[in-house]
Amino acid sequence: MRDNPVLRVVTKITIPIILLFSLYVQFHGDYGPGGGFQAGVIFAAAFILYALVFGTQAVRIVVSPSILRLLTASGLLLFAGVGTVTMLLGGHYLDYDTLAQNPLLGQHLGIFLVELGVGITVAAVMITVFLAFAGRRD
Amino acid sequence: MTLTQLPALQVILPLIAAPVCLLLRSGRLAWLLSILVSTTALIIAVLLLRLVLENGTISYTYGGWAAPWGIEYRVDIASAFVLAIVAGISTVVLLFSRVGASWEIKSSEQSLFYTAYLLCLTGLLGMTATGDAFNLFVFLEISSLSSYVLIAMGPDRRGLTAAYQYLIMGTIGATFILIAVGLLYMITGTLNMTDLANRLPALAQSRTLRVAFAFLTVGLGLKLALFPLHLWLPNAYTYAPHVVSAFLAATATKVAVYVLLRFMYGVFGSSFAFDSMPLQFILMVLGALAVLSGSTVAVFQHNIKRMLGYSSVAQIGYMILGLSLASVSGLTATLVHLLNHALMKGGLFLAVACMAYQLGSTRLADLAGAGQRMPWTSAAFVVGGLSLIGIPLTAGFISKWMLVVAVLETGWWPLLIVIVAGSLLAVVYIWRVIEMIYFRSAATADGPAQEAHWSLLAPVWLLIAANIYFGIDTQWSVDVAQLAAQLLFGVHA
Amino acid sequence: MNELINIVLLGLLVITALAAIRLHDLFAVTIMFGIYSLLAAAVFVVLDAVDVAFTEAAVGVGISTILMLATIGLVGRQEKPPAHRSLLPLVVVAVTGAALIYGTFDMPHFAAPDAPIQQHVAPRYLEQSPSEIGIPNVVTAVLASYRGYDTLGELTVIFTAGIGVLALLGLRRRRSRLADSPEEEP
Amino acid sequence: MDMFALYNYWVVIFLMMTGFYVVIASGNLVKKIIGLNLFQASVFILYISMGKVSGGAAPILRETVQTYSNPLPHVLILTAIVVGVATTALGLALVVRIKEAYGTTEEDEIHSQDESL
Repeated sequence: MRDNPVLRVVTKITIPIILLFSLYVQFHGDYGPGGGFQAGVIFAAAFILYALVFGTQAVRIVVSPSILRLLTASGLLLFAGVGTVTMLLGGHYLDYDTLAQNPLLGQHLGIFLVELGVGITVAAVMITVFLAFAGRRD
Repeated sequence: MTLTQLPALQVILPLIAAPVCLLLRSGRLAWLLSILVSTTALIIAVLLLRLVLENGTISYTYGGWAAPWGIEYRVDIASAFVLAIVAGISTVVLLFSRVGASWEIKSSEQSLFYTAYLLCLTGLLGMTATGDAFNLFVFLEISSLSSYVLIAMGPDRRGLTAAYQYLIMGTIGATFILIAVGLLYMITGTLNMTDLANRLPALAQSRTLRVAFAFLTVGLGLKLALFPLHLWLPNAYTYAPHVVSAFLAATATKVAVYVLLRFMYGVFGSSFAFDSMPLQFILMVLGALAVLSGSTVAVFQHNIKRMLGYSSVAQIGYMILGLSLASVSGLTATLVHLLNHALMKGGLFLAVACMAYQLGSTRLADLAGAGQRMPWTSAAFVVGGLSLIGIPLTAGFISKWMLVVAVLETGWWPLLIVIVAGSLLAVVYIWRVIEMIYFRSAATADGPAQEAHWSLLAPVWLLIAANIYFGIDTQWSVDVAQLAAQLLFGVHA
Repeated sequence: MNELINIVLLGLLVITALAAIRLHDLFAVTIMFGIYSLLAAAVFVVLDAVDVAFTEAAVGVGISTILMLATIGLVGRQEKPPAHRSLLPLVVVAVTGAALIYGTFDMPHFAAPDAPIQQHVAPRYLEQSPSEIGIPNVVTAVLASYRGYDTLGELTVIFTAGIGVLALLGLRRRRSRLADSPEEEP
Repeated sequence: MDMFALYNYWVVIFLMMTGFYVVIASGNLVKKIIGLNLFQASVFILYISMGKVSGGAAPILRETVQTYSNPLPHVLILTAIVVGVATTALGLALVVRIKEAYGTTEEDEIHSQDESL
């Protein structure tokens, strides 16, 4: 499959579009369908496509196992961290109202960060899982 | 301020520690973090228990959104009691695993192991504390998925099939619970357990409610290994790493029992559960069958861990019997046995782990002569076994006694035969082990197998000592269980 | 019109599910599952659940199907036909299904606006979220704020799965030969 | 009309049961996992069905729309979908390891191998 020039070219054109779309889904989830989870899956799909066409080794060069591990943990830490911050600011866990003077602004900020955390961990886990399965072939 | 945040901290702390643990490269550091977090969780649980005993039930709303719009944690005496059991057992097992897990788990996988362990702790604590039916499902899945991982980390390939079998049955159970929660939501419009409890009495005649009740019971029955839905349990306990067997045997099924009784008494209400539905009959029959069949099968096992697994099926039967009596005394017996069984099974599995490390096997035949070579471990096993049988001055006696009292009080005296028969069978299977370790000499005395390291023995004896302590000084455990049972009953009295 | 589409889609779902039972080629079963997910996503659109449809399409048709194909690539695509047919599963399924059907008779009717589910809890999300959260997508508002803690739990579940796959399969194994696409093998 | 009022649920129940049947009747480890997915996907349809309001629209607030479908089941099912894929990934990883350890993914063959030990 790696020798097929059409596939290679099309993949190289498509991947930036997929990545861009995932960012749109990530940050437009407040207004339309979508959010961190869907964005994370789509983001991972770009890497999976890349792995299918150029091989998993090529993906490992872009994201090494230790980076994936770091990202997997950091998304969850970001989400849980937002909750901890709201707790330290005197609110209940995940009470975004405390994040800014204006409760609405606080909600927006909280939801933005939380969705970002979801997106990061989901993308990292999906890529990890795919690479783990693909790497199992003898 | 901090005190009001305790219910959240109880669950959030291990949850945050899990991703941190993943990033730690060294197994030793991961262990250190885990034990710190688990000890803190234990302190929080004890504080919570004191708080609820003094001031009554605590409600905590996530995101500051009032229930039923937001998610509520509801800690009452019963849940604080279970939280303390889970956090306590987790801490003792972690004390044990500093050395134990380093022998069982590859050093490259240790931080993954402790991450999964913390996640399992998170899930179990979350299931206990939550007051929201859907949130329960989410934390149930956290604890389930992490326990599949922990079981699959066992050295034997059969750990993989045991984990797979558990995954299939566990997911069927979780899906049944999901269906039940959906049906409850459909007819009431709420997911909050307290809100559900207020709205369900008006719907007592609804056929949809009956089906929801049935699905919830079956789903939780799969999780708590209620006979005949226990098929996953013996394999899972046998082939998991020894520390994992100890942790899961002492906590996972207990939490599921607690969730069942919380739904029966705190959500559906005892009048619906026992008057409109034939629950009493079903639970009584299944509980009795669990005691008899679990104990009988245990007698014929050649693997000591599998024997303890079947014994767990029987012990869960006792808890279900107490639950089925639909009386404060029966419920008290169940809650006391929740604690006592956690202490005895935790201690027994850890003692077996010591033998397995020193002798290299958990087959009964390979333990011959262990009494001379490992006197302290063997003695611990004997005391734990006596507690399992229900000999006076051990914790096991107290829970059996309370169950007998409850049975007599409610007039279901045929159950006495079941309880006595279960104890007699326990004498038989514990005796088989005692005979093997004290009265047979080792077939192959190769190598000077000797007593386990003190850092392994200390946690074992901690749990065994607790068995004796709670067998003599019953004031605390029985009082708390009784208060908790009264509170659970009072909801719909 | 919507009802008609719904009926047709549900009919197709039934056909696909039955096909999945009958087939013994796991590759075909997986494709059936992919189709099933896609149809389910279409049902979700008809039932106004656009966010869920999006997710089902990405997860069911995408990730789950890819993982299944990858697994089949590793373990083989042929299911051994059962040596003996047991009646027990059929009985269990029939009893479970009958219980659920029994339960439907007291259910609020499909799409009824006066069902309890539309009267309690949910109206507040629709009415108050503009002033309390201030974003138009109510699903996101509930997901991330009102029931944000569930979402934290959900993320923890995904995290657990990641840990589990790392523990079971690992990432460290370097191969001299680059891995091919998993679809090619079957 | 009364028949139609519940028809939707009956079909969904049938779908759930086909998935459930695949899980408990199949002897192949991969097919069991696929069955679980079918079972759960059907439960998702049950949830989404109960949130539908006739004449309602997707719960994304707009000036022009008065009636919306219930957003809460959507939120719950988003969570459940994620839980489902997590279970699938873990289950399939176990299947891969089992295949490596036993050389088969048929339940009865695995069973007979363990018996002979």
